Amino acid sequence: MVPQAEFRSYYGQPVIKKPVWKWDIPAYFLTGGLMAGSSLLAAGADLTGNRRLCRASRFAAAANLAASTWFLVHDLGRPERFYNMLRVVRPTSPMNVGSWLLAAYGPPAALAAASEAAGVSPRTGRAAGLAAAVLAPMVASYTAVLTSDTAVPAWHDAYPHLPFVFVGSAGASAGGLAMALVPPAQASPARRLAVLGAGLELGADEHMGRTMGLTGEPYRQGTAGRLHRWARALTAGGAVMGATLARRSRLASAVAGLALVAGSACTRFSVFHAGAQSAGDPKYTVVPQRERVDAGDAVRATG
Amino acid sequence: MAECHPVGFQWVVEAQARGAKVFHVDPRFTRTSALADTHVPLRAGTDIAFLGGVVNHILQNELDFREYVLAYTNASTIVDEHFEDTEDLDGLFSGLDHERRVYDPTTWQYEGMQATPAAGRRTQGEAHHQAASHEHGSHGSTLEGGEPRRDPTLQDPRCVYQILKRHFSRYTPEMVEQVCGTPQEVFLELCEQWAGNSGRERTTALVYSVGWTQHTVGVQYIRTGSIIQLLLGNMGRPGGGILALRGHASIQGSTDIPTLYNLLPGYLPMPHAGNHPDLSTYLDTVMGQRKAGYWGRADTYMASLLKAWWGDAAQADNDFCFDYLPRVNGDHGTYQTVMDMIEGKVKGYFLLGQNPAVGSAHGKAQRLGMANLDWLVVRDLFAIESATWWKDGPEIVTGEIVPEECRTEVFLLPAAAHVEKEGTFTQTQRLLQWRERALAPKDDCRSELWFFFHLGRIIRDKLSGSTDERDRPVLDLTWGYPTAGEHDEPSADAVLREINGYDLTTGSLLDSFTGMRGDGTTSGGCWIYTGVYAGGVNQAARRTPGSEQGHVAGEWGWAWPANRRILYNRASADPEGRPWSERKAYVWWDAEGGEWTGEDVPDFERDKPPDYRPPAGAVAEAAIAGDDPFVMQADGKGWLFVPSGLLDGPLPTHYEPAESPVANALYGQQTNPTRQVFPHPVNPSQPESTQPGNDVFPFVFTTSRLTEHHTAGGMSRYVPYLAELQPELFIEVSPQLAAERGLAHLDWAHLVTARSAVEARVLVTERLAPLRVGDRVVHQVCIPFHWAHGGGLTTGDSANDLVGITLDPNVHIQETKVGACDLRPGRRPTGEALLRYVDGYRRRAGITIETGNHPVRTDRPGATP
Amino acid sequence: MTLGGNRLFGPLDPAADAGYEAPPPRVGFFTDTSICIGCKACEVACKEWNGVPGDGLDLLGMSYDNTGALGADTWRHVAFIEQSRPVEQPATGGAGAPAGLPADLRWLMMSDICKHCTHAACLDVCPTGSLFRTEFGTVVVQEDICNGCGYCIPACPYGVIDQRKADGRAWKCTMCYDRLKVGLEPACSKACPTDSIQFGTLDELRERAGRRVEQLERAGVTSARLYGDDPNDGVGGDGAFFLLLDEPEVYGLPPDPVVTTRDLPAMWRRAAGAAVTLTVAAVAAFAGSRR
Amino acid sequence: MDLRSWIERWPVARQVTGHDRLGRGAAAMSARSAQLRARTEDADTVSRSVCPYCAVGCGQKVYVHHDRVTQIEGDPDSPISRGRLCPKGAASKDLVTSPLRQTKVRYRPPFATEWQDLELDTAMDMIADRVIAARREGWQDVDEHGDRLARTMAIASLGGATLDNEENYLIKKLFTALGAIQIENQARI
Repeated sequence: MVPQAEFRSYYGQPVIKKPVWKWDIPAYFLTGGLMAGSSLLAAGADLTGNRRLCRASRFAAAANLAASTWFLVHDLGRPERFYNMLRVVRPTSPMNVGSWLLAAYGPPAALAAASEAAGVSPRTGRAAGLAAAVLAPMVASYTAVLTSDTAVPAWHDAYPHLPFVFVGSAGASAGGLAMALVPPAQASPARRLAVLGAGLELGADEHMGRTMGLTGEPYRQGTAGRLHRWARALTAGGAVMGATLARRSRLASAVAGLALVAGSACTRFSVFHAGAQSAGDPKYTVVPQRERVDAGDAVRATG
Repeated sequence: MAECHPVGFQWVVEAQARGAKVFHVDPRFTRTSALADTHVPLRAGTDIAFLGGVVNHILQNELDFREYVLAYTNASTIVDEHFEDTEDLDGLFSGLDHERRVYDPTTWQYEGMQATPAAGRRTQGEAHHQAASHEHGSHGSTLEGGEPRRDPTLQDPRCVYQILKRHFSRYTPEMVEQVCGTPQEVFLELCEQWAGNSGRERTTALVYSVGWTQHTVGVQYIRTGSIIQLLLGNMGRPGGGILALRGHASIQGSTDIPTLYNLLPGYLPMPHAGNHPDLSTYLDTVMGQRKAGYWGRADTYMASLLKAWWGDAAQADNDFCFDYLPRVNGDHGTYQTVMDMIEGKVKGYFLLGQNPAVGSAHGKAQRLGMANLDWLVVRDLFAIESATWWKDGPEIVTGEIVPEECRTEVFLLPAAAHVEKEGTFTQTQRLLQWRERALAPKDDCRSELWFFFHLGRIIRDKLSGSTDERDRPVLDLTWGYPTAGEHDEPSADAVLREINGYDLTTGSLLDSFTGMRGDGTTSGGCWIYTGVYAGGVNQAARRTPGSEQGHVAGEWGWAWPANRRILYNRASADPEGRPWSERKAYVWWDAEGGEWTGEDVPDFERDKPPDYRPPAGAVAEAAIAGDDPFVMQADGKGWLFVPSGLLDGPLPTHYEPAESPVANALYGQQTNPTRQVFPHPVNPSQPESTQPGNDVFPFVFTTSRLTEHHTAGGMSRYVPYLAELQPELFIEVSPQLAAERGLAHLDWAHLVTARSAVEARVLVTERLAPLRVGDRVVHQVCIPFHWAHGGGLTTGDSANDLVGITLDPNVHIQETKVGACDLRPGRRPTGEALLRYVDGYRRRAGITIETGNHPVRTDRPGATP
Repeated sequence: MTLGGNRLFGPLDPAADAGYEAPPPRVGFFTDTSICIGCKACEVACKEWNGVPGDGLDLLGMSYDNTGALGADTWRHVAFIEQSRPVEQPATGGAGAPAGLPADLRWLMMSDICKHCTHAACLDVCPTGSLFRTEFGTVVVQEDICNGCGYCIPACPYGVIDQRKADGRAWKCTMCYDRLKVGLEPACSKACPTDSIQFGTLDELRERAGRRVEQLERAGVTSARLYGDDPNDGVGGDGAFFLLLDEPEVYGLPPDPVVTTRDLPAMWRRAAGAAVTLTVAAVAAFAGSRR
Repeated sequence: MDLRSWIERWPVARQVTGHDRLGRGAAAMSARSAQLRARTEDADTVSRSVCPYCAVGCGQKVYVHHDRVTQIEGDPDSPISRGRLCPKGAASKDLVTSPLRQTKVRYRPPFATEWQDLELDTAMDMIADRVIAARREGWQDVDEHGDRLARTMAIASLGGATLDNEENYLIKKLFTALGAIQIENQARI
């Protein structure tokens, strides 16, 4: 536990603004991870001839793509202006980069699912599916940059870790979703992805907790802390179950899979709330900066 | 100043950047204090003790600017041997008529001068309510025949200098600390800096506001400031002076061209019933027997005014219609009028952009007065509380006013805003500035000019053909102003020309009041404004950019008199006419050119040399010597001691406020014996500090303004961008008082006086601190007075409901800046319970109609209860 | 740290960096809080000119600050800080509370505003180009473009920009872009009674500010310090900088703000590493599977 | 709009063709921003006025467009205020354009509980009648000593101090001619 910091502030008011994002954004992080992981599973399954897994994953990717789009548009203050996201190419904006990324990823992912649904042009479907899969890992990881590229202490300071937490969570949840959708026999890649993802997420999260210091505190406190504990339990439990019982039992597979999806959801919402909590308390902004300044170590450009 | 005149404060900040030190003396720690070099706290209502301490410091240490004092003030003048000081009479001057509460100033005169008894006949009832200072015009008093004796060595015990020294000798730093609660070291720092920064090379400016005027001794506050500034040689000089920061756009103009009962335009007094049966007796009073100084020309001012008003009807053989003027014979000021309303003596009342239900002392009395009229006309931008008290005033809640039983007929007429009409405002430094009209007012909105012109026109139409002598003044009035536009708006320009005045023989506009004549061949509505249309040009509309002229900026607008920016600026040069110093050169005598010259318009006849001595029998300005700068005074001197013209004494004396929890440490006399009181069931006063029941109201409170609001709130509580900046009434209390009374920050609390209880949110702040006064601690609270219950965007109780009606005798201004109160946590009772609650306080304090209204301390020997 | 030849950190002429050819000199504000009288003329003048909505009739009890903080409906905010250190009580005995004002009583006032950073995180992260760098080097939200994504809000290290709830878009100070376009000075600085808010070209303001600090130091005001004037600081220097009389956090300002995009390349590297890891995991998941 | 000009107006195209590669400045400028200018430029008239609040007398410039006040700000030429205004002065436009302003005559008959409408001309006529009646009712020719008074004590007035000199002059002139003496002002307060 970090010792209580002494600091001065303006009537205890926060220095920075709390994010105005609603629940849509962590929900999108979940569905974005799901669609990215699903696209990877679909492509792998396609290439390895696992039709069942391929079909389910393509549909999962498309469904989550639709959900993601809805969440993203719904969160806007002016939803009718969503198209302005592609008005410029602004490499400094992870959201703009993400928009272009989604613009590139969305059509092939949707096309792959359409091909699957209609049962036509499987070659186009494969090409589209592979194109989506190539972009999918960045789709899964860019949201961590989106989150970290802010002044929110708990988010910004987590930037070395969050991408791994997020891709781990994407793998775990997408694998989990496939486990719930596909019979155990065809789901072994999904189980493996889920277990690897869960391991990655939990490992990255553990590392983050140990290295972040004061600004990591919000992840362990309040709503974020509760969600974080649920996320760990669900993810770990889902992974263990996925590695064991789920190989044989369809029910266990489904339970484990849904636990992993739920764990991922808790992770995303935990991160979201941790950011809001750290933004709402001036301590997290002032204390690290004050310590830097007092140590003669204020951030300065050097030539 | 930063709090209420922020834009004016830029010059203070600029002076600070150039090394000036700023002292802020105020019971409150305001935004001005925040920027001042030193904030000097004091107990509200003790400024004369404080300033008297400064006078004492100057005199005891001989820090006065002796050359200036000797030449330009009455320091050396010998006073009548029968004069007795407050030191002799324990707080009273000689001449007090205990029963009538008036001083006979006979013994205050200069030796060898004829006394100036209150001329003419006065009735018992009016004796107290005279407005003597205004009877002589506002800028000086007359001296009667004879020459005063002077002692230039200042050693004569009866010279003004020695009297002054004795009078203030007990106003020591210790006494200042004991009375005001100001720490001695802070007080002494101020004294040293003030005196040290005055003299030949340097000047110090003194700035005050209604924190000084709204007291039962308000005039004497300013007098004390004048004494200091005269002693230190700061009057009539650049960077010096006494600057009254007035709070309203044209409040200066409202006294120059007065809507005040006792004045005619240009500070000419309204004629008095007994004293002024005709024009010549009137002029005798105004001009004095010696007719010295510029008041010696009053006959020309008056004749021109009467010609401006009654035109051809005004002729020399009918005293220029002098008899058309109604006569005053007592106090007819706004507070007396309100008491008369309550008594049913007034039928109709006009409120013109004024909100007395909130802004005047004793809001309840104001509202009860209005509820007892036949009709009320309110002209304002918004439906202010003074227009709506009959439906949403506090007395509706308490049941004291019942709409269905209230007969007052109310007309609410929408007014035009400042951009919707043209005309001049006179700002705080006597500067007239013409405003252009930006657009026409909408719907029924009209200017006051429109309203009064057309009201006059309709009344004249209705009275036309009348043979009643009483209607002649109305029918003979010059009222033919040109009108224009769809609303027939009268021409403000034509009115300004009339104010400026004409040479009736040529029809041309006058250039100066010195061009006025007493024979009816000139007109002019306000002599001090003559010259605003000099050369046929609207001088008030001049707008030469400040960046294109010197720091005096004489080509921006027009200042009365004669576009003079510093009054009495002859004093900026030494008696020989040379600048006191290069640094402070302003106006000086150019011997070669034979004229006064400099940066400003000299406040002197341009060609009168410094060595001019008036010949016998000289009158007006010719009776003033070439080294006497104070040209409005009959002797041309700055008066340290005032032999006539003030009702409450020739020298300022510390009296406790009418309601104070503290006894007067200096004298047995507690309060100003001549203060004007209104014993009436509606206007109960609290026991003075030496009386039982005083401790029921243990705390001092002061009312104040905030930067974000404007007086009674009529122009700020209705404006969203202002209302949100100070959205609620609050009381500021010190942490110590909060602890003592169990008040929490932002919780509710209420103040109680003998009149009412007012609730507000609590702001606990270290900016307010208890003061050690003598052997006790005195807590002060302060409360802004902008709020009311009515139509504003933010509503709350009115602080002025706490205050009673007790006035300064000279000018009839109320004591709103200090009072005594109780402070309790929580909200006040509402409805009838509020009346019972306040009544409980009155009972505990033993308050009757007589309480607090005795002129002289009742436990003194010989006092008349 | 550069991206496409454009620097994300360090000193820079932002207008030239943003593609303006021969832009006018960069302009800004120097707010000298030592002469702020807390009158709030800046708040009102800003709202009048820009038609900013009211932000509520709440008594906040934060001294005379009833505005609270900068936000979508507050583009100028005057902060009030009452400070005192306990002092010895008067020696005189007697009952009752101790008397006298604290000797070190200070009432600090400061008009806060958008800093128009050289490296503006709000601008950098804005996905639509709504937030953009003007030819004057200022940072402006274009109300015809903003779609209310809200990203700029947590990106700002000063907590300046915010979303107007009823409107959905983000709003902040524009430094009166429309006035600058025709050669007028912004409404707030024009109104400021004591010239606490000074508008001008940034270079000149920085010189003036330096002289002012020296002047105050000579006058014994040792607490005066500049904030946001250093082009080498974490945001490349502020277009609106301040002379403060206490630590920045006392006024609600961050002591050492850093533009978040300084770390953006590192973030992308970590994200790329994570993406590769996910790819590897996916390949591993299918390792052993065959068609 | 044809495709070509649509593309040319697309900031991305400007990014590619111009100097603003990152789309953070020139390329991102919107059509509105490009055409933006201060509304004071469009004023039909600019009147020189004076602030109506305190007595410092700050210069104001009043901008009117299509018969609406569009801006009131400090007059930099004024040697008193140098273009500056306090919060109240800066809120002058809010004051004069306020929708809360009373623009129609309101009338409350005796004993009424609500306002009624009244024509301005009617109101003026009624007020004139009441002034004439009250004047006579409260008339005093002489005091108890037989000295001339020639006044009425039934009419009083209290003016604010934001009235123009010209207005105060007519007020004092008319009331004095009517014999009304209780004519007062904020200056007493």
